[in-house]
Amino acid sequence: MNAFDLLMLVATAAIPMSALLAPIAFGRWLLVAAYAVELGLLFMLTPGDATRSAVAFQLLGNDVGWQLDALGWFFAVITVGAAGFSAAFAAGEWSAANGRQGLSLRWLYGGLQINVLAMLLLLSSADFISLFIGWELTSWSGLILMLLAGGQAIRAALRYIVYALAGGMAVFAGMLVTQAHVGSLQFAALSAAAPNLPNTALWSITLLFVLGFAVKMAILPFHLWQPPAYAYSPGPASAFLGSISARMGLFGIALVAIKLIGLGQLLTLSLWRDVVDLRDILLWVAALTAILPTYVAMRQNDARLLLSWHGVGQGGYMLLGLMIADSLGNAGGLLHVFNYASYQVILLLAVFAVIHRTGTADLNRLGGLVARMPLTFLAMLVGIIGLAGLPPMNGFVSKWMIYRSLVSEGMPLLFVATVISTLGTVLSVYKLLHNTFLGQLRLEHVEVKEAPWSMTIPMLLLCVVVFVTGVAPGLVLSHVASVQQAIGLEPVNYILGGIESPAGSLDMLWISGILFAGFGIGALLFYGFGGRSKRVHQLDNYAGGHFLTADVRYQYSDNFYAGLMHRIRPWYRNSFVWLESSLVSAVGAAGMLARGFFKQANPAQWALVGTTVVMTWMMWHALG
Amino acid sequence: MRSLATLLFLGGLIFLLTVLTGNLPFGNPPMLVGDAIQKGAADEVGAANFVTAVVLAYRGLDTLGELSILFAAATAGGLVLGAAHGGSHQRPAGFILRAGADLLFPLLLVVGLYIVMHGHLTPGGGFQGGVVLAAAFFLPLLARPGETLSHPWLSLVEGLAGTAFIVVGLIALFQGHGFLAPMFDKGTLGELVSSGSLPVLYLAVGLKVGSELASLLSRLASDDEVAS
Amino acid sequence: MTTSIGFIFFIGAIGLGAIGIAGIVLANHLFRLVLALAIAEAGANLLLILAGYRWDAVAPIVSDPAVVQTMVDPVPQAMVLTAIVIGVGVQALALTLVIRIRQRYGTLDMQEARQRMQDDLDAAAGITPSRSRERPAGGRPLPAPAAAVEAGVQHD
Amino acid sequence: MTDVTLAIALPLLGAFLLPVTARRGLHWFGALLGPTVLALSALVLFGNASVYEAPYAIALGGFAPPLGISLYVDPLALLFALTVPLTTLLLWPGDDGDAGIRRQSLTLLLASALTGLALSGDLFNLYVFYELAAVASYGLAAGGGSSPGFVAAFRYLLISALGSVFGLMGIALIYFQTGTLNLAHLATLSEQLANPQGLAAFAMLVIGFGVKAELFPVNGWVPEVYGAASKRVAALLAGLASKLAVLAIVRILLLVFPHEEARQLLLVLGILGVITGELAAYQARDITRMLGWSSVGQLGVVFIAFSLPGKAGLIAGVTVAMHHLVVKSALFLLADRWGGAIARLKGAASSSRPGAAMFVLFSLSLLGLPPLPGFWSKFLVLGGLADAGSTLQLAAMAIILAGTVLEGAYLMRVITTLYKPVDAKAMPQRQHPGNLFASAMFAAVLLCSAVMVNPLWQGLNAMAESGVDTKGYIETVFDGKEIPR
Repeated sequence: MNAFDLLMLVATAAIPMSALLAPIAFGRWLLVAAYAVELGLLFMLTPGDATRSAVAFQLLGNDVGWQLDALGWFFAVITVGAAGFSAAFAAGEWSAANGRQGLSLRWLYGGLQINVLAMLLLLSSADFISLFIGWELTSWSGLILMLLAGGQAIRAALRYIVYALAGGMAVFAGMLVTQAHVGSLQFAALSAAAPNLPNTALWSITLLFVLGFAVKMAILPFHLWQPPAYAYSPGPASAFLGSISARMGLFGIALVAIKLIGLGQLLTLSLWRDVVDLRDILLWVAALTAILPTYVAMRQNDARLLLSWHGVGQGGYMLLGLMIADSLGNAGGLLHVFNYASYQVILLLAVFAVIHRTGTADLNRLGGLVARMPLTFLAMLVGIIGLAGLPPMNGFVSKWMIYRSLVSEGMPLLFVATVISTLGTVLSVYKLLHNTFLGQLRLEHVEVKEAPWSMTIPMLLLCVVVFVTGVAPGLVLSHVASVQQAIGLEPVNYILGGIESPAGSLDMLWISGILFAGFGIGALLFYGFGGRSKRVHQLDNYAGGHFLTADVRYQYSDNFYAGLMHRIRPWYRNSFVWLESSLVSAVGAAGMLARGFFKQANPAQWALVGTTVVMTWMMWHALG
Repeated sequence: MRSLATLLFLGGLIFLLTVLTGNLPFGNPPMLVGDAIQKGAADEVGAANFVTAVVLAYRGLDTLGELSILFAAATAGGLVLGAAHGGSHQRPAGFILRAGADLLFPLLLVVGLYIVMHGHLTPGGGFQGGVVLAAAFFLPLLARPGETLSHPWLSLVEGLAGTAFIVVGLIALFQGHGFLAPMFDKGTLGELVSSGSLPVLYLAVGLKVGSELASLLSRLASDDEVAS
Repeated sequence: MTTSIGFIFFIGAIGLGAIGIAGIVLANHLFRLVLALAIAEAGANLLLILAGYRWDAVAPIVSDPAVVQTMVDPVPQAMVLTAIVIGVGVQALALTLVIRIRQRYGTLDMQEARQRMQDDLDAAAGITPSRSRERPAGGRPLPAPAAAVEAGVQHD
Repeated sequence: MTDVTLAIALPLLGAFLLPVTARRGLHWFGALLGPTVLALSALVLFGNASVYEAPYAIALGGFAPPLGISLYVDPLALLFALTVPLTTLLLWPGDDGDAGIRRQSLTLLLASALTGLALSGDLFNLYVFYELAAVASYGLAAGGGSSPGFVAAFRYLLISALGSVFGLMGIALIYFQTGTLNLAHLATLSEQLANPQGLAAFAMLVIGFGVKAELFPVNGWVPEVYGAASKRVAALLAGLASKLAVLAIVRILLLVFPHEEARQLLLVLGILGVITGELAAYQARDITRMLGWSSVGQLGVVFIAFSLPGKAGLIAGVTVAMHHLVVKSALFLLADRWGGAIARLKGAASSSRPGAAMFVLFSLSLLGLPPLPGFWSKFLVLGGLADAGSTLQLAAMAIILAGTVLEGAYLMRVITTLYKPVDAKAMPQRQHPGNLFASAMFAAVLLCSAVMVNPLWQGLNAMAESGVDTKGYIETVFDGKEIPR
């Protein structure tokens, strides 16, 4: 039994343990420790050489097995880490409080662990059957977490499962078409056969897989399910799902489209006399996914939804990076998976900490909490710096790599698109931070206290991770490089501080150094030249010379960015909602028709018509 | 509109069937099985009426199925209508009908039994005779609407006649000839006591059909008037 | 000559079948439906028995074992015997059902009985009858866009 | 004694005896009779497990094959025949007085007829057993005593009888051209039937037998009957009876009409069935009719699977059919107390946890969540379609996949309703313990087959091997005797 088998065993055993222990506070910490053990086991594995599980079956003549290579390992570490931090966040007071309100902690912790196990199964799949098993289990186990909250979450979850099933069926179809053309369900068989496959077969296999994975990734136009489904899940579940669940789609694309079929093959799939190829299409779809949801996020007034909409946009970034052919770009895309997961967990946990204390995530009803919850503020600050892609946090590194390679690969329009997207990100994350922590404190929140240590410590630990991997991205880039190697790409040339390349290097150690030196100089100047400050009460406010009583609301505490919104409102067309609802209506109408067929006055009539038609057809066949 | 479409498709169906039947070998059928049966039936089964030979011997399972269908229909009828409601409140029929029914009852009984018992020799048999038997019992019901047939008695005959058919088949099976194989001495072709177990089977069929139909008819008759 | 006789028989069989089928499809009166069924079955039975017919042959009954005669095929006759009895059973059952429907719904009209049945089924299931048009479509799994706008949620 | 004839005769005997025993103070005997004969007939069939090595035929009454009726026992027939007494035992109707005895009697008749459908090797005998099954099911459908049940049963009877008329005409057409009814004999003459008359006869037979198999144009009765009948009856009809009717069609297809056109017909009708069934189920507002429509869709998949040529088609078809048998029977059982509008089921899970959990399990298997057996059944069908790869087959594949998504939409709608908080006004009923037990048995079968995929697959392979072996069938039935031509 190797470490990988042990890992799976621990993950499996933790499920019944969760059901048993979750209601007890001490038990919950034990479950968090289980994640730590899983993470430890993961680090015991050498990700370079693929570790194959001793468990293998031969099912219906197909070899089914599991094996963790560098690609799966990279995602697995993020998965277990995200689950561990989320579980730790909830282990203390959060669970006690929510358990009292009727949340099933057994299902929460059990569901989390089931999700982790399902994702590990997916990430370690060694053939298409184990891939599909993992894929479906991941989809369905996500549903457990989404359904827990009840109410509007149920509707979101129903929508999710319809999308997820559709995606799963596309993957299923892709796998079966592969079997039909390749004759085997082993990964190796497809990668061996891919260069010789006829064009139509390659098109259908690639498209089916990519479509299926894109649904999970919430790539446009399959993105509508994701924000509500992730946002309305209970706290730790939301953080876990929001940070890593959708990335399983990216894993799938990296595995099938890049590792097995190969980026080079995608370039041969072209349309309209080679004007566009499949990679171009994917790049542009990814760019649109990076832009549009970000601006939708800007409009959200629920902090959870705002972050979840960002998740959709950031997924676009990752796909964009991955699809750029040079090593810098796809290293950026992969690195972004880790970076995004790290700060998204922080952000969502911070929002849930705020919800825990104030009972709301409505950005129009919060504000000024910075003095009440300073540690949570700090965590969110670090998170939004990461999300906005500013140094010295890790989000900067991955975004820089993507920009850099877009420029060097000669894709100026895509570069512009990413810049537009980043603009939206910066604007909307500022809205999040401002409306939650800055601005006017609301009267009902005067008594609010800092979140308990069980919540702040996981967030702050993650902040350290975000900072350290921002200053020394080489720590993660080493793994990214081995992932690139594993999926057949050229590994990126990394150093501890970042990238070294002739086209332009990045050394975060220097950049951070300069940045902090700048801060230091600024601070010196400020305090050295007699910078004086005076403390006033947070409710002691003036505007236009008038004293403002606490019950008067600032105009910008509600409907933030009113002016900007006024300008860009006509651009929001709700086209995708319209598309989705018209599809639903069309299916509904077809369903009514079908129901009418069964409720008709006279089934015998149809029997007669059917018989006549069928007989005619058969006789026609026999004559022809 | 609906009838127009129906007639259109019906016309199509008629056309297709006409075309089809035009190509069928009417008058000289292939008779792969029929010829063989005609050659062998006299020796193998011993019934002068080859149709009976087919019905009870060659395709005995069909007949068992058919009996079961009748039984199923009667049972289902009973399930639908429930127990008979003890007759209706119609006034009795006139003297002529009553006298005629009384007169016909024994005659019908005899005719029915005759047809049943000669099924292996002449046209007729258990089904036809059974119907006559059922008529014999149904006729008094028409004449005296107040009365009912005794259901327990009927159902006993129903059950036991069917059982007898299967038991005869099973005896053949346990003797090693296969289910429903003809048994006993074949006798001389054309005589009343001939063709082995066939008359026994036909008697069972006759009783079964008679009781089945009688119970169905009496249910229909007795319940008919309760309608609101 | 011989073919035309066959043709007449076939037309008879097909005609009976067609009349019966037309009755089943078009009739609205429950009792007529049962009658139409009987006619259609008669058509099928006639077609079946034609399958065994042979020119210049006698009925398949040996009257004198010494004389060998051409006989018609006994198998279709046996089959038709079976089919007729099956038909009788089915029709008897149909009639019991007609009686019950008449008792329960007081109608012998198929349309009305069907409508009453569907209303009863809906009522038993606890859903508003399908005839009322208050709610245009049954429950949908995906939220309608209007319903999704809650707490400032806007999807694009 | 393991003569398979007993498996047909014993339930019949039981059915005939039941009304007699009930009236003679032998009530205990009557109550035991049905389950006993079913168990015995299952035992008889188990005793025939040796057919896995060598299929055999029985010439009933000892008449040489083309003359009499022959029964044919191969693994395929045995598997389907075995499901009959076992499923019927699980779905055994309650014993409540006079009506209960009649119901039991009809159930036994149905079981016997369905066993006969599985084993019979004679075209007209198939028709007789089919009619017996049909009449018994009319009775069962109307047996609930509710007014809609009578109308539904009458409409079912009409359409089924219309189908029978077509079927009988089809038999007449075949007999006209071949002069024989024995399937093995017909198999030797199948080239003679590759003409308009023959194929039209096939079309008529398909329509005729298709009524019970819920085939596309003749399945208008499905929602009403399942909605009005008791749920055990619905489970019997949707789960069991439909499969045996399919088997009859498949036997005819494999032996007598091995033509491409015939397969194409089943494929197209199957596709239409999937489309209409799944779409209508999506719009259903109560569980029983939803399950009824869903079973129309599933049987469409069964037909599509059987339309695949060769061994692959048989394996796929049998898998889908058996999976649907288990799952749909159990779902109908669970819908017994939870029938009615979906909206009324709020919080039903809290009234019966195991019931709700099983509902979820069966739904997930129906949707094809690996590693439940539903996944493997879909895998085999869709894989076969992808391998065959004609445009129509690829379209069928796409439609089955889309149907699965719709299925997910409506099943999850029910499941989430089950787990919603209870509405204090309308507390959903608890599950009946008997139903729970029966569906637990089905669940056990489902889970066992999930674990034993490989042995089952090998068994299916052997079964399909002998199932598609038309030559073997002919040789076994005729046993070296001369075949009349």
